[in-house]
Amino acid sequence: MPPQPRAALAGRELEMLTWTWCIPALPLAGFLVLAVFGGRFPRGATAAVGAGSVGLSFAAAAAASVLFILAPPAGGFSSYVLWQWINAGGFSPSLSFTIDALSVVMILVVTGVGFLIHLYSTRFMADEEGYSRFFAYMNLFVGSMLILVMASNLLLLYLGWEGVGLCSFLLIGFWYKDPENGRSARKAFIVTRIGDVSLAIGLFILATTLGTLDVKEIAQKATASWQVGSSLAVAVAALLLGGAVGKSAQLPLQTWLPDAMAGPSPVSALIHAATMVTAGVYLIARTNALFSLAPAVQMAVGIIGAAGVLVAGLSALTQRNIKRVLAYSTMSQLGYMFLALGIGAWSGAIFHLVTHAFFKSLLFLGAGVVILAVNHEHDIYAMGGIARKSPFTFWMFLIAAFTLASIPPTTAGFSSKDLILTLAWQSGGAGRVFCALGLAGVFITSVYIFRLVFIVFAGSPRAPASASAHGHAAGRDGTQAGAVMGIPLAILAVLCLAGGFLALPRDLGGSPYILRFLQTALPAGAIPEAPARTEWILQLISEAASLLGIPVAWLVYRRGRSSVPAPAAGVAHYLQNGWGFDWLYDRLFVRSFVWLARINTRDVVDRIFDGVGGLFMLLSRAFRWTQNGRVRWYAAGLAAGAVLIVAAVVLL
Amino acid sequence: MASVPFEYGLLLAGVLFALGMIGVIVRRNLLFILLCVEVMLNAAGLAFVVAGSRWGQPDGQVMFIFLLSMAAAEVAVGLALLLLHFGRKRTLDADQMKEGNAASAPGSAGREGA
Amino acid sequence: MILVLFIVAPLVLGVAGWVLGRRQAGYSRWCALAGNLFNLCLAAFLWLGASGVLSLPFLAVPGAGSPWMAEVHWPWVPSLGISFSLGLDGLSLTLLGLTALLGIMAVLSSWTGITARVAFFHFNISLVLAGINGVFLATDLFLFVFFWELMLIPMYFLIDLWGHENRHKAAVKFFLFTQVGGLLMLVAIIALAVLHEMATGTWTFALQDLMGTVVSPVIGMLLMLGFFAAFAVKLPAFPLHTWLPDAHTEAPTAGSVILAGLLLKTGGYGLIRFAVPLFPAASRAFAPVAIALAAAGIVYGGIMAFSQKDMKRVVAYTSVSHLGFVLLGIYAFTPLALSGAVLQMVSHGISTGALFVLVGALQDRIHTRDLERMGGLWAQVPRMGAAALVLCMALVGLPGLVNFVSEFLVLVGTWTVSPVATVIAGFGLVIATVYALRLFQAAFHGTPREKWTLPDLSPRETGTLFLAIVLLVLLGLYPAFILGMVGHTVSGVLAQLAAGGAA
Amino acid sequence: MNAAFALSGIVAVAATVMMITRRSAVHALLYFVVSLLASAVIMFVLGAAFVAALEVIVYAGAIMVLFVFVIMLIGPESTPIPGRAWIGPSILGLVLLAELGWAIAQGALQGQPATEVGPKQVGMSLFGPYILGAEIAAFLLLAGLVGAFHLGRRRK
Repeated sequence: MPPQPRAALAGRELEMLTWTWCIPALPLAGFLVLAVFGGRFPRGATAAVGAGSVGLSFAAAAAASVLFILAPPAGGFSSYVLWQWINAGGFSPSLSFTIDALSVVMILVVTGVGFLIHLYSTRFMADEEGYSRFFAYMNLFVGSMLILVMASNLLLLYLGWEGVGLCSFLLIGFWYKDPENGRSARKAFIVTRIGDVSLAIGLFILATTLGTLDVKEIAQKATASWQVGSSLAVAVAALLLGGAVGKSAQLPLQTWLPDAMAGPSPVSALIHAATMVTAGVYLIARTNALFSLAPAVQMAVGIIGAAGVLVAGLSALTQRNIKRVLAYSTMSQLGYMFLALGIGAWSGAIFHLVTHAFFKSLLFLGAGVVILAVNHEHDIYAMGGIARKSPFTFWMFLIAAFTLASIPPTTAGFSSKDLILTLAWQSGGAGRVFCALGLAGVFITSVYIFRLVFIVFAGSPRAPASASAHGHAAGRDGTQAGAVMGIPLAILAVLCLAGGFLALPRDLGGSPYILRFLQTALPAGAIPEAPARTEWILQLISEAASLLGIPVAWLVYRRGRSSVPAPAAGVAHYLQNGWGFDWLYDRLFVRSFVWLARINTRDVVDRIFDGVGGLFMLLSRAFRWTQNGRVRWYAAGLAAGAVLIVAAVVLL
Repeated sequence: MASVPFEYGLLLAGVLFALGMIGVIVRRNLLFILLCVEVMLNAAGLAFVVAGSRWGQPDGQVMFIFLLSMAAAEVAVGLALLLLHFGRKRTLDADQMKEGNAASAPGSAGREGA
Repeated sequence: MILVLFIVAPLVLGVAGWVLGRRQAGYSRWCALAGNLFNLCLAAFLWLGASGVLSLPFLAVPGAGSPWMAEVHWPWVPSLGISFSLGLDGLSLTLLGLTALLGIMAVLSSWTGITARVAFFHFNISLVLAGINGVFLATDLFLFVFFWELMLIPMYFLIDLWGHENRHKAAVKFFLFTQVGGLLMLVAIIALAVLHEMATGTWTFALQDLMGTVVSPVIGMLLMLGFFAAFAVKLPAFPLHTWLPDAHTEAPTAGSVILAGLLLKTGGYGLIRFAVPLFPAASRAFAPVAIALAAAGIVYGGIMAFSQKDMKRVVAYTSVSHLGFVLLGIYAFTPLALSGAVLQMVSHGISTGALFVLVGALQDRIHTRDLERMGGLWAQVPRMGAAALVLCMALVGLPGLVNFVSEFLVLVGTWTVSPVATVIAGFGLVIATVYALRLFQAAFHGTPREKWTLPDLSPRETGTLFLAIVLLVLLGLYPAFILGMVGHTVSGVLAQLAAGGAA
Repeated sequence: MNAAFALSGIVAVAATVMMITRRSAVHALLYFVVSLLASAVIMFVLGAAFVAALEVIVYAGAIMVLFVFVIMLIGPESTPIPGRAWIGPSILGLVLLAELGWAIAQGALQGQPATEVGPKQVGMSLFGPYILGAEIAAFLLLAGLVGAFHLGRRRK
C-alpha cells in the first residue's frame, strides 16, 4: 500500500464509483446481443461477442483491482448506488455495488477464469448446435455471478444468486434433446431453489428486524442489537447457511452436483467448479458478522464442511464417470472451504476458493479435452493410454492433480489447504477434529485423483472409440488440444503452479499477501498464529498423506478396474451412488410429491362443487315429474294448491 | 225479498265449483274440460251474485257481467284452439297432447287415474 | 370528466367496430385496437400528470385532502342516493394502464385466430374492457355492481361462443360462480346502505360516506363476508378457485388473457378498495382466515399446476397460486405486503397474460394443449421457446423480473404478521420452480414425441410477447415506477384500517 | 221462496253431477244447460233478476251454442272413464268443499236475507265506477274475436 496523500485519492475514488458497473454490464450486454441477434450471427461473431464481452469485463475488473489496490478507499470499500430499486413502506434497497477486497478477489476470479473458459469454449463447442445460445447463457451467467459478488445488499446478491441458478439450469440442460439432461437440470434448479427459499426467509427476518438488507449496515446493526447466540441471530445464520449449502452442494443438499455434470465440460468448469458453487462460501464470508453472532451455526458450518470432505471424497473414489469424479472432488474441496469458515478463517476459505477455481477448472477443461479425444465417452474404464496420445493434456491434467493433492512443486493447493489445516489445528477444540478429518481428506483426495490419472492416462487404450475414428477437425478432436483450447489450459496451469505465492506458508519464506488484502474486508479472526513447529509438522503429515496416496492409487488401480474384494463391492456401490442420498430423497420427497399431485389431478375441491351441482341435479330430477306435459295433471296441481291455500286461510 | 240465508247460496256455489273442479281433473276429453271450466266460472259468478244481494250492492252483478264476457272470450279462443288441435291430431284426448318432451320421468305416467 | 372516456372510448369503438365489422371483419379488430390504444395513451397522459412530469390542472395532488386525483359525480337515482361517481387514484390508474395494455395484447393475440363472428367477438372484448375500467373507477357501490356485472356477461359469451371443446360447461361454471359471489356482494351492499340510512336518515351508495357506517361486529363480519365472497371467487381464493381452470382452459386466447390478466385483478382491487376499508374491524378479525386460505392456495395451486397435462390448465392453476400472494399481501395489513400485493397484480397480469398469448399461439399451430404430446419444440421454434423460458421464470419469481419484487415484498411484509404462512408460501416458491420447469421442459426440451412442423412466432406475436417481457424486466429493475404511484392508496387503506380498528 | 231456492239448488247440483259423468258430449251439454237454468232461477230468487236473464240469454243461450257448433264439427266422441279415476279428484273436491263450508260456518252473518238489486242500479254502477272494467271487457271480447278468427283461419 504505497503511501499517498488522501486528497489525491479522491479523484480516483470518484472515478471508480462511476464505472465499475460496467464489469457485470458487459457480459449482460453480450447476453442481450446474442439473445436477440445470436441466431443470425456467424459463429465467429458469436464467439467474438461471447468471449470478447467477458474479456473486456476482465480488463475492466483488472483495472478496477489495480486502482483499488493502489488507492484503497477509506474504510476499505467503496459503494455506489445506481438507482433505488424498491421503495415501499420504509423498505428501500437499491441497486448498488460495493468494491472491497473480497469482491475484488471474486470479480478477478470470475472474469479471469470465466474469460479463459469462454476462450476454450469457442473451440470446444464449435461443432455443437446452439452455439450462440451457449454463449448467451454463459454471458448471462458471468453477468449474474458478477452482480452476486459485487452487490452491496443481500437483495441484489439474491438477484445474482438466482440468476446463476437459472444459468446453471439452462447450461446443464444445454443438450436439451436428451430428457436425462433435462432431468438433471431440473434437479439442480429445484434442489438449489430449496436452499434459496431458506436464504430468502433469512432475508425476510433481516429486513423486518433490522430494516435493511445492506451488508455493511446489517453487520453494524446486528452486532449492536443482537447478543451472541441470540435466537434471531441463530435463526438468520441457519437460514443463510441453508442457502449456502444448496448453492455450494454441501450436505444435505449436495445431490444435484454430480448430476449437473450432464452439461458441457466448460460449463462444469465455470459454474460447477470455479464460480457458482463457491457462491455459498462467498455468502458466508460476506455475512461473517451474522455467523460470528451464532457460534452454534458456525460450528455447524464446520461440521458440514468436514463431513463433506470425507463423504464426497469417498464417493469420488468409486465413480466411473470422469466428470462425476471431479464433481465429488468439488464437493470435497468446498467442504474444506466450509471447514475454514466454520473455524472463522474467512480469508483462508476465500483463498482456497481462489486456488480451487484454478485447479478445478483446469481439471475440468482437461477432462473436456479427454472426453473429446475418446469421442464423448465418459466412462473412465473405457479410457486409458491418453498420456501417449496427448501428452500436453496429460501434463496439464497432472499439474492440476498435483495441485488438488497439494503436492509441491505446485503451490496453489498446497498453500491454501495447509493454511486451512493449520488454522483449524490452532483454533483448538473442535478445530483439531476438523484438522484430523481434513488430513484424512487429503489422503483420500490424493488417492482418487491419482486413481483417475492412472486409469485415464496410463496403460493402453481400452475403448475402440478414439480420435482416429472421429476423424474430422483433428486439430481439436485429436490427441492434441488446439491452440485456442491449449492456451487457457496453460494459463491455468501456470496459475496452479504459482498461485500459492499469493500466500505461501511462513516457514517457506512466504508472505500472506492475499490474506492481508482480504482482511481489509473480512475480520482477521481470533485464531492465534501457529508456532513454526506446529506449522511444519502439519505440513509434513499432510504431504506424507498426499504422497502416500499416489502409490496406493497405483497399486490398486493401475490395471484399470480395481479388483476389490466382495464385501467391499457393496460398500463401493453404496459410495458410488453418493451414500444413498438420492435414493432417500427420491423416496421421501420426490415420489411423495408426485404421488400427491397425481392422486389429485382432477382437483378434489372441484369435486365438492360438482357435488353441489349434483345435488341440484338430483333435486331437479325429483321435481321433474311435475312438468310431465299432462294438462289434467297440472289442473290437479292447481286444485291441490288451491286446497292448500284455502286451508291455510281458513284454519290459520 | 227472499228469506234465503246467504250462506246457503255460497255453499251451493262451492258445491258447483268443486264439481267443476273434479270434472276438470277427471275428464280427458278437452271439450269436457272446457265445459267443466265453465261450470267453475259459473259457480264463481253465482258466488258474486249471492254476495252482492246479501249487501244489496250492484257490484256483485257487475262482476258477474265481467265474468260472463270473460267466459265468452275464453270459450271462443278455447274452442278455436280445440278445433285446430283436433284438425291436426284427430283426437281430443288431453293425455295425448304432450309432444316431444320425452324427457319427462317415465315413472310418472302411470300415476294418473285416467 | 376525462375519467368517463376510459369507459366510453371502448364502448363507442366497440359498437362502431361491431357495426362496421359486419361488412368487413377487419374493421372491428382495428376499432378494438384503437380503443385500447386510446386508453393506453390516456393512462400514460394521466400518469405523466400524476407523477408530476406534466402539470395537469384537473389532477389534484394525490393524498392531500381527497384521496382521489380526479373525480366525476353525476346524480343517477337521487332518491336512493345513487350517483354515477368515478374516482381516480394511483391504484386505479395503474390498473387502467394494465387493462389497456392487456387489451392490446388480447386483440393482437386473436388477430388471425378468430374467424367466426369476428365483429361480435371484438364488440365483446371492448365491452368487457369497458366494464373492467368501470370497476376500477367506480366509487359508488351501486355503479360498481353495475360494472361488475357488465364485465361478466360479455366474458360469458367470449367463452361460450369462441371457446374450445368443453366451452359450454366452462362458461356456465364461470357465470354461476361469479354470479353467486356477486349476488352475495349485492346483498351486502344493499344491507350496508339500509343500515346507513337507518343510522343517518340519508340514502347513499357512495364509498366515502358508507365507510363511516357503524355496524355491530357480527353484522360487520357478515357484510364483509358478502364482499369477500364476490372478490374471493374472482381472485380466486383457494377453495373457490375451481371455475378458473375450466374457464381459462376453454376460453379463446384473448379471453384467457383478459380473464387471467384483468378479471382476476378486479377481485384483488375490490378487496383493497371496498372490503377492507368498509369493514376494518371485521377485516382484522378475518385476516387470519384469509391468510390461511392464501397460504393454502399458494401451495395447492402449485401442486395442481404440476399435476396437469393440459398446458392452459397448468397456467390456470399457477394463477391460483400467484393470486394467493395477492390475498396474502392484502390481509397482512402491512405497507410492504400491500404494496407487494398491488405489484403482484400488475406483474401477474403481464406475465400470465403473455403466457396465455404464447400458449394460444402454440395451440393455433399444433392444435393441442396436451403437454404429453409436445416435447423438443425448441429446435423448431427457438423464439417461442425463449419467450416461454422468460415467462416460466416469471412464474418461478426469478429476480430481475417484477414477479420477484412483488412476491418478495408480500413475503417480507407478511413475515412479521405470520411467519408460518410466510414459510408455507416460501415453500410454494419451490413448488413454483417444479411446475414452471416441468411446463417449459415438457414442451420445449426433450425429444419430439410427434412430428410437428410449425412456424416460429410471427412478427406480430413476437412484438406482443417482447413488449410484455421488456415490461417485466423494466418493472423488475425499477418497480418504484408503480410502487410510487400506488403508495398513497396503500397508506390510505392502512390508515383507514388503523382508524377503524381503533374505533 | 225457500222452496224454490232449495229445489233449483238440488236441480243444479244434480244436473252438474250428471254433466261431469256423461260419456257423450251432447248429453253433458244438455245437463249443463239445465244446471245453468237452475242457477238462473237461484239468482232470480236472490233478487238479481238482471243477471238471471243474462245467465239464460248469454250463458245458456249464446255460449252453449258455441259448444254445440263444435260438437257438430268434430262429431260425437266418447271416452270411457274408469271408476278409480274418480277417487283422487273427488277427495280433493270434498276437502275443498269442507274447507269452504267450514269457512262459511265460521261467518258471523248467518241468516241475513238477500236484498233486491235492480237492473238500473247495476247499469249505473257498470257505466259509472266500473266504466274502465267495462271497456277492458270490451277489449277482451274483441281480442277473443280476433283470436278465434285467427286460429280458425284455414291456412294453405
